[in-house]
Amino acid sequence: MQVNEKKPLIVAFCCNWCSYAGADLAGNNRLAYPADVKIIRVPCSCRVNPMFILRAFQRGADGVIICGCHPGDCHYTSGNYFTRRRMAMLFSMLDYLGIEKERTRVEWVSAAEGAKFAATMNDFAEKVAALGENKRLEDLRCKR
Amino acid sequence: MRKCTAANLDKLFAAIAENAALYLPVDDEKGTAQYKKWAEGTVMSNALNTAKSPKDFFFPQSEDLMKFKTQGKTIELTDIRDEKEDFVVFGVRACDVRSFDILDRVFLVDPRDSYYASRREKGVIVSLACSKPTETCFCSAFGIDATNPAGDVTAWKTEEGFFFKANTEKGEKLMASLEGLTEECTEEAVEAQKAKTAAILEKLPLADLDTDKFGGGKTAELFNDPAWAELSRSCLGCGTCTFVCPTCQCYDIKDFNTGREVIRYRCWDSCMYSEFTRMAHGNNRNSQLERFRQRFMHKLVYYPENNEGIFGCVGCGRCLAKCPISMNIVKVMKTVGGKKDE
Amino acid sequence: MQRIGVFVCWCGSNIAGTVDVQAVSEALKLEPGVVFSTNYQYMCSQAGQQIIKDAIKEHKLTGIVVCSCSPRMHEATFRKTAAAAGLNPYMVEIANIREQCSWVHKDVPTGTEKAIILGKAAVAKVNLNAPLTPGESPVTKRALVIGGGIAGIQTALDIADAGFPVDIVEKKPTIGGKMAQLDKTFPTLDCAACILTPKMVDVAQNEKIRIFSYSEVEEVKGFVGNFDVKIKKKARYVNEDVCTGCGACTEKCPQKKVPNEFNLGMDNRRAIYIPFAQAVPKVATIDPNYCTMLKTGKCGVCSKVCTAGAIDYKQQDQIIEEKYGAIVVATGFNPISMDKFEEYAYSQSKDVITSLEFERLTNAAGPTAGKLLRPSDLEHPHTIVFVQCVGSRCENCAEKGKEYCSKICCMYTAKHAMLVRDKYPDTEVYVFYIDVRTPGKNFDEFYRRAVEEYGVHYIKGMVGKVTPEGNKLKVQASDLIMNKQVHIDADLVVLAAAIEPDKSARPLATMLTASMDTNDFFTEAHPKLRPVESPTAGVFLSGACQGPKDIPETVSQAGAAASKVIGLLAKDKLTGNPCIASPNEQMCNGCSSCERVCPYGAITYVDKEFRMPDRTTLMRRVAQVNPAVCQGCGACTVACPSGAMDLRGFASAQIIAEVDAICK
Amino acid sequence: MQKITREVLIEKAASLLNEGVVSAVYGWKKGEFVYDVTPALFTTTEELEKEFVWGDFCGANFSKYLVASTRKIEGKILVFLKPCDTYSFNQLLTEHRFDREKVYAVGIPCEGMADVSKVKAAAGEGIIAIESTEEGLAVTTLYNDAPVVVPYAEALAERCINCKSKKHVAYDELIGEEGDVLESGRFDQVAELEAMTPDERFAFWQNELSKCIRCNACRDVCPACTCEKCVFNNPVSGAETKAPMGTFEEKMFHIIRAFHVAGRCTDCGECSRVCPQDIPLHLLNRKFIKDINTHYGEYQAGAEVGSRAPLVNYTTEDVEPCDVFERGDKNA
Repeated sequence: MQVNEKKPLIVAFCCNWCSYAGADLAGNNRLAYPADVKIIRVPCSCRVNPMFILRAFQRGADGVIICGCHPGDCHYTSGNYFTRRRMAMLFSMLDYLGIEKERTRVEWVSAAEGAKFAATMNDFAEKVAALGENKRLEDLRCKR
Repeated sequence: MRKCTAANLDKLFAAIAENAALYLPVDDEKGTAQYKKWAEGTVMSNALNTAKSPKDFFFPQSEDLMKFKTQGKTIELTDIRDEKEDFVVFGVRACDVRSFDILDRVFLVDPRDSYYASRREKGVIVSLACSKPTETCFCSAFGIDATNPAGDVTAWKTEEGFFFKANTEKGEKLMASLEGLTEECTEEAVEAQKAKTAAILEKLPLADLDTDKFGGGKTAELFNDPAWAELSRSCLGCGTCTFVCPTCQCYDIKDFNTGREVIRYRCWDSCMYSEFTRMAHGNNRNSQLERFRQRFMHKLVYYPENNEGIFGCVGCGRCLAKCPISMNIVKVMKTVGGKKDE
Repeated sequence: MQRIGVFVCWCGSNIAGTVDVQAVSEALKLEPGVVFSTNYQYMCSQAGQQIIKDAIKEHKLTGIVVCSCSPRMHEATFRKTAAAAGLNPYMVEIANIREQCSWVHKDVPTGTEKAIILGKAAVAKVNLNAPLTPGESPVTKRALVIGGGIAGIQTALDIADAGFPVDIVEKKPTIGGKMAQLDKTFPTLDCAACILTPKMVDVAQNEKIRIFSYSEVEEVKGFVGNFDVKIKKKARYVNEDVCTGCGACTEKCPQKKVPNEFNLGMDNRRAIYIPFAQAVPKVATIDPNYCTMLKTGKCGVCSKVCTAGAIDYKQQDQIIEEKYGAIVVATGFNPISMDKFEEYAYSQSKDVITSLEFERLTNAAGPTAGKLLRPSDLEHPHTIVFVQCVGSRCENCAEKGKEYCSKICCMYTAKHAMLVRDKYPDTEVYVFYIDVRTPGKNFDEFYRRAVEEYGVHYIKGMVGKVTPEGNKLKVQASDLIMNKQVHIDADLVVLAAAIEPDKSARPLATMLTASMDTNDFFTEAHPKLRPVESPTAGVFLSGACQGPKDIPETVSQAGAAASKVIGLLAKDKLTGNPCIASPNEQMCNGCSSCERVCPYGAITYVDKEFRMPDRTTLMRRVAQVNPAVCQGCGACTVACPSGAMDLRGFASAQIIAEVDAICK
Repeated sequence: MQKITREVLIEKAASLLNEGVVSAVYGWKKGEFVYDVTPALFTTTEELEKEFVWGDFCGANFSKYLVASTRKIEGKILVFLKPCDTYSFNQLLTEHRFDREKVYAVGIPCEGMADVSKVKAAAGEGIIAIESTEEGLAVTTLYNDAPVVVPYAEALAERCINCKSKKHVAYDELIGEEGDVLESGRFDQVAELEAMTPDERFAFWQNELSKCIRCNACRDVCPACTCEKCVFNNPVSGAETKAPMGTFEEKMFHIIRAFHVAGRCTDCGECSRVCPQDIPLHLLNRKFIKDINTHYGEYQAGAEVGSRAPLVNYTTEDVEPCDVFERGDKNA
């Protein structure tokens, strides 16, 4: 399918137990958010390797968001604490390299927070769209 | 011989750039010389040589070869070679000029590498004689005259300005196009510089580097030399020497899948890498000793064996300056073969 | 190359209303590996599942993608469907085109485009799926309970009731724990011994239960269902099997000056002793720190008076090795030391005591035979001040006390105050508190009775200083409600000391690879949903080792832990989750990064021999994942610098393939 | 100028070799031009006396070599460690990368190492001799009649100007006196970058990273990079890259590499020292170190064996990512 107008592309990594369920709840409640957001299910936010995030940017993503259980509520007790440190460090580094900080985000969304999930995605998509295309981490070979 | 005064130099560069892309050594913000495309206001570097060799012009670190797309059982191929415009590389030193000859003997023999060949055809080399060689220089060991480099045009830089002598048809053509900015002159100043530089060259610490132990036919003698073990022991297995080397020509061909199509490209590779020429059965050189030995045996024995005795090293000294652990071809030449330079 | 079938569900109009399902199945047909693609009204229906089963057989499918509702809804359904058709259930991937597509997007072109992309991502993933089989491990049908207080006792009894053998390891000479030291219990005021000792007897008499008293856990190896435990049975210099507990030795022993720990040092016992009359096992123990025979080789009185011949001065520590399927931690609590609370003059006056000491002072079996007498002069106290939160809720004073609320103090102080007023109406009782916390059945009523019926003076405010003066204790305090300073001349001051986990808990947690919080309370696997399990599979938590608790709470948690243990031991084999981490040993550095992030202690290291490319061999440290313990979170996969650790079912290559498919 | 002499070290090494305590010695071997010193393994007193050097150009850190050599060599290996090297040494031990029993570590004091490019900038090209004198490095070149004296302060390598510690955190034996952990300005340049606008930062790094030729020298010299198989060499890792292709791969390489060593990097500075393109790679690593120190408490990798690296650790009170990378201007 050919898309002419370039719309932002957002990859959302969601942990299976909280955020993915939160996304499902947003669906159950028919809370709309942009179709630009595509969710990848992972068992826990701590499964998200920085490599996946860079890969997404390389391949043309304009924003990447990682969603996990609220700190203290991790299904695996401590996974999201590691996520919190890893992503804090990675995103700080991306910012240091001059990558727009609005392109990356970590949000804690519980299984009960369907509304928060939709609101988060709406807000994130809006901010990413305002930035325009990801130029600073793009790989021209992957350009559509 | 023609001369261009210092005052006219910028005009000369502008004139060259009118018909072709002009590349010349330019100092970056840290004072390191790198080849840059000339534009109004560009100042040519005074450095002895560039950090990276000019082999990029003909054999770039990476280049796209083709694209293909599969759908069902059909495959669609596209030639995406980069159609290079005419270009002039200005200020290439004698050592680096020789490196093109060495690369030609690899890429232009059958099967001729059309990517390399088209760049060679479109490029004009304006060499520049050395006047201030440094301690890492040892081009004379390979019969290279730093005071009188080859190239399409040879240039000398003196206090009076630039002196030019065309050596090839391409060179003559270039000089003809610059007639208005140059004037015919005697060779006096150039000869004086040559003599002065030659005297310095003789005093270089590596001036007496001996190549007799090496050359075609020495494989059996040198291959199992016990010195390789000690020499290679500290080698990190990085590719610095290879990538700064003007004559290293190994490459890898890889596919990059963009998701919609596959781009086939080639990029420099290093025989120092543990993954080099990895095949289904594994690697054919499993230890750093073997990989290390390969690099130097290739330059000093295998290459001359196949190329009328010409060594695969030009003595530019880049590896001497850049190796993280200061292991290099000079140390190898002085150690391998048992006759240690005392 | 996989042979993939794609099944697009309409979900009636739930999906088909916003997604052109026909277009989705057509588009996915062109994806690499896809050999069959169709759509149907309700894929989860019998008929829909039949379509999948038939297609698996007809097209020899090696993997399937179902574009439908959330995998949280029907992943299990479709895995079963696949299995029924002979396909490995882990070769199924779900593209969530309902909750995350049709229900949140309005128009058909948008919904359809996104559904195709989600379908492509699922196809890209399933192309890299591999069949997975859950690992199985046997279960040793015996449980170990560490700690013999009320928590351990209740857990052991419940497990034994279900027919499984249980061992209790108790480091003291008798089981019973803190509850055995208590006098009455709130809010019913029944006597602790009356309700505890029958349970202790039950334990002693239960054929399924073995008690290792005066013993400690020395080493724990293995994993859920298969723990190998070494228990050190300390030498008590008395042959347990022979001793009748007659007590003759404890009366004749010439060493009379040993502080009696059961009465918190408020009276003395002999060097050979039985902690209290109802001890279980009722066996004497020689205290090697005080026994003259053991120290000098001269005495032997107990041996002479023992008609059973149970005394054995040569007894050695003994190591018992046993296998267990489950371990319950019930290590309990202790009041914190009062050393750092000089302001209350605890070390200066015998009449400043802790609440637990107060329990002994009012207990009929205690040092004063149940009469409330001041320790200093054995006079009857007329004014008693209770100080609450001594070391509890201690903000910014971590070096002194604890930040948390010890939970039980409000209620036991109300109990103490009430009992004093009941027995000795001439005594004035003051309680200084920060808050009175009484959430619990009949708790607030109990507290109100203390205030309203028994006339206990509750004063909101903290005691600043206690100064011994003559035979009085000058208590200086503030009344926050009246906003004034209060001075009371007290005869007795009782400190409600904060409680903390037993000191043995930390080394035990290390042995068990069970995690602890900063206060050394054991961490539960999930604070709400798995409160009696430790994150380490097969390790369960009972009682105050997990957090401050009163008796009813402890007993209910003990029962809950027991039921979890019973559930585990009832299984012959444990089936693991196959989506677990597994290291590529060739790439593993043995650096321990993965072990450090594993919440379950599933990763261990072994030295392994590798054949190197140059034909030499090399011993290297590499990680190993215990499939029975790993829960598949994936924390290790990111901690691993070389990428040697990967997660089955969510492999890096699979996730990257999804990323690529979404972004292409 | 180094305070201890080559002879002291040779004597130490020779006696340990002769006593049979060690079977080989890692030391610096003399090169062609004084500054081109090579790490080498010595096995005899004769070799030591002939070729062992110690001076202002002995920057190479031997710690990483121990991973491979302790596996191959029978007996103990003597390794000379400068204070900064001992941190790498400990970090490798923390990660179980070599057997401590197989190494005899001798701590030696270091007054800072010279950077030959700075020497050349001051004294000119064509160096034929360098002598360490009280005043500085006396440099004789082909083009100077008399030696040019380059003061040590001007010749010092960046990492030595910002030396973090003169303290040896690991050794079996220490030559000279125990030094101290130093206050250094090593984060100043990071702070300067942080103070720039994102556009300026992007321009800075784009310029620097675009010079990368992917020679892997930074990785291959890095004592934290001892993976049995590097993700960048592994075709199935999803990160394999061989050349700075397109506009992305060198960024991917340097971000991932810095992340992989985050919390493990001891800030030895070898990456920047060896970069043939002079990319200030230490500024990436120091950014992580600075962030870690700021947000998770001061942490020096390698200061103690067995310490828990910050990225395999956590507290329940850790700062949220948005608060870290927005650095306070959350609403901006």
